[in-house]
Amino acid sequence: MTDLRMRDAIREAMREEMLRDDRVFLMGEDIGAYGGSYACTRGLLDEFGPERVRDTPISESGIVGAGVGAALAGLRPMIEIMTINFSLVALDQIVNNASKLHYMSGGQVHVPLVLRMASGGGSQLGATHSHSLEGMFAHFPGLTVVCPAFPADAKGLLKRAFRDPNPVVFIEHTALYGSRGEVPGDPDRLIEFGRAAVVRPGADVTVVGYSGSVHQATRAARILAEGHGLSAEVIDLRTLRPLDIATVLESVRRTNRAVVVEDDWRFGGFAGEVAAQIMERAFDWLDAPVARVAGADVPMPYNRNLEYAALPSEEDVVEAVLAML
Amino acid sequence: MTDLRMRDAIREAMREEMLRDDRVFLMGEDIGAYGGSYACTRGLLDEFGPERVRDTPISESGIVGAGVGAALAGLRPMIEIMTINFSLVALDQIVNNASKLHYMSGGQVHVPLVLRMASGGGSQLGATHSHSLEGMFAHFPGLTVVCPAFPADAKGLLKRAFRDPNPVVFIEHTALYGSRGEVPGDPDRLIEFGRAAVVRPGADVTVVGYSGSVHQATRAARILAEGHGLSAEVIDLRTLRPLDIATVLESVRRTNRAVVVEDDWRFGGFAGEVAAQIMERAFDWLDAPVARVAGADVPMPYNRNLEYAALPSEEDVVEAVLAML
Amino acid sequence: MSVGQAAPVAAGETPDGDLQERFLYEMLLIRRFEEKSAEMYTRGKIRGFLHLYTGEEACAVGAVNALRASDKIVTHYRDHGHAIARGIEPRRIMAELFARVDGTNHGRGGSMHIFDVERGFLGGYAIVAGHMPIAVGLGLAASMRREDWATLCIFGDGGVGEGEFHEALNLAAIWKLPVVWFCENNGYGMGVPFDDSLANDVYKIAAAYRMPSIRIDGMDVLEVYSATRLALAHCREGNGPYFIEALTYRYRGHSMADPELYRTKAEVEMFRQRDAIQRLKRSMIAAGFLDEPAYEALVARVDTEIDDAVAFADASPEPGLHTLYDHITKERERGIE
Amino acid sequence: MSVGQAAPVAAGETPDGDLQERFLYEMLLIRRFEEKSAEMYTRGKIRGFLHLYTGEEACAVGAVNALRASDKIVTHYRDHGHAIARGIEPRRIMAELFARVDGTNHGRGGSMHIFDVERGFLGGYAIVAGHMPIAVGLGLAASMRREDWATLCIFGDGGVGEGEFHEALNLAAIWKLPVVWFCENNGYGMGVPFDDSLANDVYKIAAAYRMPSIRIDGMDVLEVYSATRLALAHCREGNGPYFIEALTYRYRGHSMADPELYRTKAEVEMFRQRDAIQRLKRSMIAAGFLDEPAYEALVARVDTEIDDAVAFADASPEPGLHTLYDHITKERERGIE
Ligand SMILES: Cc1ncc(C[n+]2csc(CCOP(=O)(O)OP(=O)(O)O)c2C)c(N)n1
Ligand SMILES: Cc1ncc(C[n+]2csc(CCOP(=O)(O)OP(=O)(O)O)c2C)c(N)n1
Ligand SMILES: [Mg+2]
Ligand SMILES: [Mg+2]
Repeated sequence: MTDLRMRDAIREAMREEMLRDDRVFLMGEDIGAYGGSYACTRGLLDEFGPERVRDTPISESGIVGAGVGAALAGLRPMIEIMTINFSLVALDQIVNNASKLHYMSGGQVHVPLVLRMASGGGSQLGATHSHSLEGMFAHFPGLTVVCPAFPADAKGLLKRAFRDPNPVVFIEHTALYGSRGEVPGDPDRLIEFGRAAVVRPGADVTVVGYSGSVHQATRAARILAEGHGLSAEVIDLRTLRPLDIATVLESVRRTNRAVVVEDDWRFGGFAGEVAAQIMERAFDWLDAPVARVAGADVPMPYNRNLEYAALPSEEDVVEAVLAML
Repeated sequence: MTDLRMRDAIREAMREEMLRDDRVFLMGEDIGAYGGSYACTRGLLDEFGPERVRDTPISESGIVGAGVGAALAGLRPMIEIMTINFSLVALDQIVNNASKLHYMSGGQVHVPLVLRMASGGGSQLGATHSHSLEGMFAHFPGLTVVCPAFPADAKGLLKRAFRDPNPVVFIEHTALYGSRGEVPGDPDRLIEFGRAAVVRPGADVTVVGYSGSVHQATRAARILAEGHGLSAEVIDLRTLRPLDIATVLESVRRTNRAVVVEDDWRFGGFAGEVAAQIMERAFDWLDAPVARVAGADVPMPYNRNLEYAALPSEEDVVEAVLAML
Repeated sequence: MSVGQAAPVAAGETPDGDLQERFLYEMLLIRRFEEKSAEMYTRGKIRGFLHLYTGEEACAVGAVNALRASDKIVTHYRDHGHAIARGIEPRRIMAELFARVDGTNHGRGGSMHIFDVERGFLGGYAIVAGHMPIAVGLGLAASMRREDWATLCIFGDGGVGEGEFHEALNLAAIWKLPVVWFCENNGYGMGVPFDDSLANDVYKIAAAYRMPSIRIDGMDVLEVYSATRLALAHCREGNGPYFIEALTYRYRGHSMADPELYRTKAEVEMFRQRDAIQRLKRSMIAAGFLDEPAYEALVARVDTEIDDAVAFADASPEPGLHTLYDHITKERERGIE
Repeated sequence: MSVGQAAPVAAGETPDGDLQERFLYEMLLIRRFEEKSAEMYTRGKIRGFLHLYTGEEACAVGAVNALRASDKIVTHYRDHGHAIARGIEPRRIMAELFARVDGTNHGRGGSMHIFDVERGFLGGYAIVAGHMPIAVGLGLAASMRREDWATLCIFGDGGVGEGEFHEALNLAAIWKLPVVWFCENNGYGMGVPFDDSLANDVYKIAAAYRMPSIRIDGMDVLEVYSATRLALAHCREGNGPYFIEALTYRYRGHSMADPELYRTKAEVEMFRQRDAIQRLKRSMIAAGFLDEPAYEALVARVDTEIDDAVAFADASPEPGLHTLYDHITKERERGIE
């Protein structure tokens, strides 16, 4: 166990997988000399050289498609899309090529491709640079969508992604890159996809989150415990697709109440899917409708106060919980 | 009132708006000499000439962005994206430019842009050409998303779209282009956005659909009436954003049961949003969880039987209704 | 569109009689396959989109025959000709068009997406230009592994309008990747004449990325063959990508749905006069490589093979409904290494 | 990267002393604005991404001053310089950086998205090359309405890697639209040297679309001005688009977050020696248009204007929370005509 920042846990996962498997290589904008716009690849160029840590032109569609091609030829590419906002210019490659070729070809080919991207708002980057599109990716069959909340999970899940024969979209919240946590050293510790984690046990209400929202949920749970004598169980989904609804249902059947928290826009967001599944499969256990605490349905404003108001906060979670009692 | 095919009602709307407002022009791939890949623009090149009915190269991102620019300069462009499958290469223009500029600029500019696209499966076009991405578009603030099910609605809503100062994504189901219906002649009859329609009144269950799924819902309602003595109320959302949830809630509070039907993949689809809102706002009226009847979570297979199995059918709707009684 | 000047290729070794006969046989086979497919489409045996290659046979046969077994191919949705030229049995392609289990993709892909990984045929793609970046990745894999196989990326003139054309050519050029870009310029992107779509000739735009770029007569199979061989040699020597624009023409509509409002019968007739098959037949007879009886024998062989393909396809079962969820993701257990 | 050969522009009328003084003033104003912005950023008054224009002033001042009031501008996120050169009051830009109601976008946009519709300044855009198709649409509007205004589209060398560069240039060329493409080639896309990103020189790639395309010294404001005037005249005469690659250099990091691991201090120093402001100052003194006291007076005026901008911004209130949902869509009532 070592205490690492999220960005360092991510780098360690990539480094270990590159040492383990010489088919693994990294490609992206400014991942080399610049060290990665969020410093996740810093130092890897010096260690592995410019062929395995490849700086690319600003051509997201081109490099994601190139990743698909390299994967078809048996390599294990990791493409860093600097931020999820730029994945929109590459979406056709992700959806119409990466996610479908295994099925379309009748199982003849598969696409072991890891797509890392930084996501989330809160840094006053404005409307085009503050997206949380995890739910959009989770909608496409053939994709695996990973959204870690802690450094240890980030490392175990990213290493797992490198060993998967299918395309994995690995989404990192920019607000968490500096967050610290204990990370196991064992280079073969993988975390399986589709296994949610109960990060805080509780009895009165189930609060479901992923990535950044797990932390809002946990802070809210503390407030509820200290200020209101309520015990909230916090569940971290860790992967949106496959979704571990079983763990969520088991909890809700005990607590009889659920709140789903996410940064993304509420309307048509992933929280709606989770809420719908809870209702469909735990209807008779619910004492109140499943609540959603999510982003305001507005393009992200630059102004700090407006942005804060547009994003979900622990206070919003606390309110939602108190409202359902 | 004249009896028109969907494609002809759509053409009539474009033609009338071009005659009414000389700022309106059409741009797209093969909308001119070819007449449109679904024949919606046939004849318009001869009537309005190559400047107002402009054939373009295969550059979706370029022409959608050009539409945004022309709209900023005061024109009223309609861009036909041949099918919704190709909107993925233009998504950045739709999301980061069209949907956000009014907000980002502090209200200084606005983008009166109509984006028409053909959607849906069922024609054995395979995995990359059978998408139903209406829900994906509905997720973005700033966009209006229209999904007509009948020729009269298509005409009234498309004319309304041409008179809106904001970007409108107008989605046409390929399976409906040949469907007929009575269409009012009045060139100023507009249908307001955000007004769902009760296309068949009923008392026992509410079945919600849009575009193609309205017809599955209606056929299912007939089977339920004739075969099971059940009266199903069928609601056509008509626009996904803005969403007229009030009409849906009013119905569900009477029927106490709801089924939401759509072609798109179930996981993370728009039906989940509708189901979640019904639960949130009519929880105490529900006798059973809101059911979703949607597409199977697979890339669309080419084989006819497999494709049929992957898409929702009236039988599926009937089953879902019977299961909740 | 006028079929352009001959390519600056060292004439060099023209293929011997046997190879020319093989070219002739394959071109006849493709044409017959397409005619039969059209018939099967009207009879409802084939559905969805069907884009026929009739008229363009010389491109597939000339280019694909220049490849080695280790080379890879990615192409667009108008892919039957390339698949047949690569040696994929017409019966398995026809079975795919019929959506049956014995089809190349077991009935999941259809006409636009023929795959045969055994033959390095890495697919037909239906998002225009969407496969061009994939060719970059294949080239990258070959170059990173220091292997000497090359990738042939076939696409249409319409694909040149897409941004991915630019991104892919630029990446291949700056990384000096072994990719032969092969543009089948048949004069139209659906109904839009090529000349209205691009600001310059395709091969001149490609030349701006500082790779050798030539325009050839895509209706002369011998020229296509020698030009592609030259291009492949260039790639294998580590000189980076090579661009070929082959001028050709499709005799039929864009797809079975095309009303063909955008061109005249006379134009089609003009190109039929330049038919690549008849042209090769004439020159082979002149060179003494062929005579009428031998030609008739070839045609007869082709007919039998295509009739067999249809019979095979028709006899093959449809995939069972229980397979709907197969192959969404490769099983993870087997996946973990 | 070497600052390239002079452009083939008819030297013609060099700007008179007053105009040159205006250029000098505006370049000084931009530089001071950027220095102050950096200071305000470190003091936490400005947040988010801040991309400074220091070193590139000659591009904005030369190009934007060549425009008429009726012309339109779209640019990238490094947009303060262009906004100031267009005559937008520094105080309103500073207020936007401070996220206040008196900012150009009332605090909603920020540094990367300055808009001023009154001045035809149709925005700074932060998706690389994402605004290039918008310039096509503006050109299309001018040409369909037979109006004689042109559009100046400013972007960086990194944008040339994107597919939209290709789509936009091609569309503007085939439709002969009045758009001046102005590439600020400062040698880097973030930390990636331009030479590693593109297979050929930018202006040579652009020339492949058959539009006039030149490379100029972007650190010589007079050259930028005359080249842009020439380009605009070409557009207004209905000859279609014109491409300018201006070689320049940014003295500071890509953004305030840039550790600058990818270049040496010596390289930066080398370019500072060619500083556009000092260069114009020297030539104006030589030509008798300026002397030291006059220069000092200009600097003093600049300092006052920027101090005023900061005071104004700081005094301006933040937008109220009740405005969060304003301007998502333009009200439909007013919308319907
Ligand atoms: C991104 C995208 N846009 C549009 C289409 C619709 N479409 C299919 S084929 C085609 C024309 C392509 O022409 P070309 O590349 O010249 O190939 P050809 O059909 O002539 O062989 C179009 C527009 C598509 N499949 N993908
Ligand atoms: C589509 C997209 N990809 C990546 C980025 C991240 N990014 C912002 S600026 C930049 C470099 C752009 O360089 P250049 O165009 O030369 O402009 P400069 O910053 O040098 O003025 C990158 C990669 C982005 N904003 N948009
Ligand atoms: Mg073509
Ligand atoms: Mg640059």
